[in-house]
Amino acid sequence: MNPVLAIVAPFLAAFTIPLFFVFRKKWVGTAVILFGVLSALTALFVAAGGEAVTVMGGWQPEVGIALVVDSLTTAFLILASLGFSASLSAAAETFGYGPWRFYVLFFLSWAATNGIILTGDLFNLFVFFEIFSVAAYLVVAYPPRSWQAIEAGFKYLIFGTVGALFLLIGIAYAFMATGQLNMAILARVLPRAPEATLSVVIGCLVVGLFIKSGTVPGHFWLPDAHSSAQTPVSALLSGVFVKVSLYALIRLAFLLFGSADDRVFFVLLLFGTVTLCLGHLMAFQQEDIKRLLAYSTVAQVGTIVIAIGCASSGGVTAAVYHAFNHMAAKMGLFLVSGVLAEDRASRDIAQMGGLFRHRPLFVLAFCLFAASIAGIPPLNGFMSKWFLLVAAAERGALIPAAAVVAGTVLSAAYYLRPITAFFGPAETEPPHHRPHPVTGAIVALLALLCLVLALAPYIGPLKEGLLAVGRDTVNGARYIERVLR
Amino acid sequence: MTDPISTTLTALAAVMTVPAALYGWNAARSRLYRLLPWLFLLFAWQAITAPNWLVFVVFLELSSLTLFFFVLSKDRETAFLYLYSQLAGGACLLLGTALAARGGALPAVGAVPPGLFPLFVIGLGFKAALPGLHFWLPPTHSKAPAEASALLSGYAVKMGVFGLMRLVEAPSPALMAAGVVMAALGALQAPLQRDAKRLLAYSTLSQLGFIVASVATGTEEGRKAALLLIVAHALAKGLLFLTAGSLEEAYDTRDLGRLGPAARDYPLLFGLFLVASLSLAGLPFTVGGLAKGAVKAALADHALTQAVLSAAGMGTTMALAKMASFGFLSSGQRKGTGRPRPLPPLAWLSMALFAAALVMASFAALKTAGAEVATKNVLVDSLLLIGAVILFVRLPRIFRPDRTTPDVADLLAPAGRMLTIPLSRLRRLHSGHLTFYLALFFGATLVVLYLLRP
Amino acid sequence: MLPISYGTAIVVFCIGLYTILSKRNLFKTVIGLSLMEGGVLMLITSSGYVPGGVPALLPFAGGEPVNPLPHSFTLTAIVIGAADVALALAFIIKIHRRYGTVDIDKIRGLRG
Amino acid sequence: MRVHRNLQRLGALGLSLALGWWLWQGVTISPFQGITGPAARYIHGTARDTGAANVVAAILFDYRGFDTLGEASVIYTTVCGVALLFAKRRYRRSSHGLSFIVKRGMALLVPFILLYASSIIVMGHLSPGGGFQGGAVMATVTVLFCVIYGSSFEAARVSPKVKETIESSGALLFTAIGLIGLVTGGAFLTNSAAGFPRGMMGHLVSGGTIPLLNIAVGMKVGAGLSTLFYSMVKILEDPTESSPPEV
Repeated sequence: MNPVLAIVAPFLAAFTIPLFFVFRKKWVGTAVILFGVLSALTALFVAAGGEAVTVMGGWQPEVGIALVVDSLTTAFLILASLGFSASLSAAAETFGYGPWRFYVLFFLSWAATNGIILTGDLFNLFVFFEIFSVAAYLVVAYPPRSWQAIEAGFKYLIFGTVGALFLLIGIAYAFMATGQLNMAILARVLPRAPEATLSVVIGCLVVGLFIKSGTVPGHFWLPDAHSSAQTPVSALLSGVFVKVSLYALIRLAFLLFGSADDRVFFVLLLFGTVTLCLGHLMAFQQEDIKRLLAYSTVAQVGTIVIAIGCASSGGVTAAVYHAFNHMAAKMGLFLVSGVLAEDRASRDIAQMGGLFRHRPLFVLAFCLFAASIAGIPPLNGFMSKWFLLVAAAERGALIPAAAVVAGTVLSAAYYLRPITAFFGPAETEPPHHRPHPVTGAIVALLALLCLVLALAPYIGPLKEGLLAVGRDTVNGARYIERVLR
Repeated sequence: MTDPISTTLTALAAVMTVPAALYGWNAARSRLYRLLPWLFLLFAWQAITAPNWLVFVVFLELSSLTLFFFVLSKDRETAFLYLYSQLAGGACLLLGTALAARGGALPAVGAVPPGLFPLFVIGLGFKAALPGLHFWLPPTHSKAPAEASALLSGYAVKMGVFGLMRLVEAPSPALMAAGVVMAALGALQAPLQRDAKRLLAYSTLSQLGFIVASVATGTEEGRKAALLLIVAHALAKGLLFLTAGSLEEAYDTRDLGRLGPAARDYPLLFGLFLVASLSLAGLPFTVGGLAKGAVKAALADHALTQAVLSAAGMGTTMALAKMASFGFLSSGQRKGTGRPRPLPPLAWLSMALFAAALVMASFAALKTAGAEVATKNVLVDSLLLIGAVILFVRLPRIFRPDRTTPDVADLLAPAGRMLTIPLSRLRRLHSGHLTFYLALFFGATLVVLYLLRP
Repeated sequence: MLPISYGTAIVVFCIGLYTILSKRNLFKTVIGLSLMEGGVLMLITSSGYVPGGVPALLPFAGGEPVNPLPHSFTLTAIVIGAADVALALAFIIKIHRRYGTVDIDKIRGLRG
Repeated sequence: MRVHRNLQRLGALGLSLALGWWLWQGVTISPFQGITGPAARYIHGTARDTGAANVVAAILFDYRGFDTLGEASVIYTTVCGVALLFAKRRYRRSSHGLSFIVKRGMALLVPFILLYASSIIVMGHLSPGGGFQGGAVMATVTVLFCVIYGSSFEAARVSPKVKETIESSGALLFTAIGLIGLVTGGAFLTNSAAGFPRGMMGHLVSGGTIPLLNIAVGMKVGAGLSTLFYSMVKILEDPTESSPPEV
């Protein structure tokens, strides 16, 4: 299947839903579901199709825009389609189909996500990042009635625009130095650029991606946005959006920056460690459960950045594996805490006493996800952290490794606070008991996914796939050769 | 791995868990709590028989987690203190394991590269309450439910010692010094406590000192002696904690200043207490006495250590004498006049099980040791025992249970405050001020550019 | 010639940056962002300069054309920047409705 | 307080100068010798590959047409988002516009503005201009209507749904052309290789898909910007907004 279809399918959805609204209002819901299924299936088929390179307009890769599918792309396409499908189902249950514009934005961000993952062209990456970010600011600000949402959306907008500017500067300097934009060609010619230019290119791209992914100096938008957005959106932000930026970081780090010796990876290790510590320490102090989860996401981003900074195939494997684990667990956590917060009409942890008797299954799922994120063995979070520790030890990065381990302790501690509250005595019984069949089903599926991921190192094909991602990604020459064949 | 150490400890786990589970059966708040001891048993078995350090750490942490929930059912803050300290230890161990696994294969439970030895000792030190890392032990033991204290003191800390036993294959002076300090510290603190369970907790610390010092010799003999003392201490301390728990159950207090003459109300309880404390104090021909003799024999080359340990043994005796005197014998200043609550049959059953195990262990130990070893130091040991009791009787002012002593727990609150200052600084950094955020970001950009400079 | 062009671009960028960092009015923040973007776009466009070049419209009358690729980027980036600015202004309108002010020091509902 | 502000300014100045210095360091002063790489291909191959006279338009809509789809989608996203932000509010008629003379003058002008916009759009492959520029010019008509006839004039005549339809159709048209290229030419947005007529260079019908894509983008941008403007006008006139919260 042609990779471009994975981008076009959600685009078609976004362009068609307004027409349905204008002409056949009743069909909007059906259309949203059908397009969701279509988009997910297309992406999965593209992922299943194996390695492929296609150039828009039938030109050579140098002239046109290339789309590249390799094992890293495959992994993230699967991650994105799982995350988007889960979020779409939850959103359909939470919002209904009335706010059709929300779904337009949703599909646009989906298309842009697939575009970022697939593209092999630096400027095209920037364009897709912009669609993705603009849609993200807006879904964060939905519904526009709440002031938190507006403020969070605005802060995200300013930060995201600054990040996009830095990406643009990096791309501009790369272009000024070489006249090329295709990433495979750039990987060949960029090392010949003057050292000073190279440092600006790398610095600006790294910093831009720091903002987009929520690594420390650019993380300020993240807790605001994650905690103020609606539940399905928070789940999406944490599960997919952050990961996409990390995908770009992995791709660029090994393709373009790998040539600039170890300084880049040192920067990644440094900022990853700072991010990790800050995220855990801030999460430790939160009273608002969604803010706690948001800061925990910051910390997990730091973990993944450290994994990338290990600059080895083991590190990339750990990063991708951890991205999957975090997606499954954090989406689940956000969905469950959304349901529980709605029952108490408050996101304050202190208010959440005794919810175990009220919603036992959701609370148990919360415990599973929290244990997974915190890295309680033998769950999936522990497995990926172990991979990471081994990779870090191989690189000799002792301080980051120690930070990861210390972070595990802290996260176990702060996740136990809501859990003990849930199992504690209730002050009042919740007033209503709205059933959440769809959310419940998604949470169950995510829990199942967590368990399957925990077994991934023991399942032959999955393990092979994960290791192959690391091997192929680190080997930049292979990518270049495949694109320019 | 199967060798005498793991076989013995596997059996000991079962012997400890069954009475503890029976004791807590009625007190359990929900059915889930009844499961906890069995979960603990399962995890402990896995940890003891673990093939490599990773599996060991994993199951060690899981067993700590079950005990955390136990403690949580009674005291929230103590539970979290326990959890943090145990997780910190587990983190050190995990890090050490990851570093040792650099070659690829997981490191087997045993000696580790010399560079990583301190990391492992610190990690296991949190579990085994090495001095400085023992801050969690007195509060946790005193505030946990009795059956959890029994498991904690009887078995959980021993798992850390088990790790040390595997780790130490050569004499380690530092570890021996740590053991001596522990023994002395515990023996000094225990007789001065007024909380019955806290007293027992410090006595545990002192006994752990004996064990650690013995392990630190790095010889086979030392390990065997340590193993014997582990068994002796586990059974005796398990029974002691259950009796202390029964006292609390009956009189609603653990304060030795307020406990009455329980021997009048519960003569049987006093009998059980005597069985356990005599063994713990090292009465000749009991398993405790034999174990202490073995430890001293293992430490034959270290005269100073031996001397300190003998003195520490007297401290243990004095502490137990204090508990007997103020908890069971003296009329005390007890205020309440109501009849003490009757104890449930399951509690009696569980204590009887412990006592039976203790007696059987004594017979078994006597048989294996032989009459010659058993009678070797009878005179000296008895003299020490009696001397300690006489000292206790002659110096009533020191041991009066109406005062508190400086304690490691006093440091916890200021330490907590110290820790929260940087945390709140960090929180103030997230002031919601967009310009400030952006300035920080641009500053960081400059740092990145500087780090990437040609 | 070219260094002056690059220099101007960077100066514009710095002015934008200074505006963002020193002004408290949200509108000025957005203006600063636009300035920064303008600086970057000037930089890109300058890089396509060829001495004596003509516009890239066929047929090229009177010489070598300039590099058309930066022009097309600039067009794309301008549109994207305009979209960002429009969105930012919409947000500011909303924020002004909610907070009654556009002072960045006062819009601090989310913190900690 | 004043010292604080001045310090802040000083810090801001220092930061921006430092960053500017780094950027200046990175500038590679010498432009690359001659034009190489893809740019050379664009300059020398446009006539042969696409048949368009405007090389920039050929890059935008053919060689790198996928970027343009993305770029148009950014506008689409913004429009949709601003409409979402200001959703579900009827806007009220606030003014009756300017005087009769201005209204008549405007009425005479509108056809010419539209004509000018259309010419920019359809001649995009021949001369500077194109869908974005033409669309923007077209959207100025909305602004003029609002200023001169009062804010409710246009909404009363051109339903928002019509604009919505035009916008979406433009986007769909773009995608459909791309998909035709995929089916007949083997790759998304294939131009002449997919059978679109290349035509005579310099004629109106030339450049294969480029004018078609220009029209699609023109529809998308024109209708989109118009919606954007009206969404913002709505909020300015809405008195029902709640008071600021206590923060």
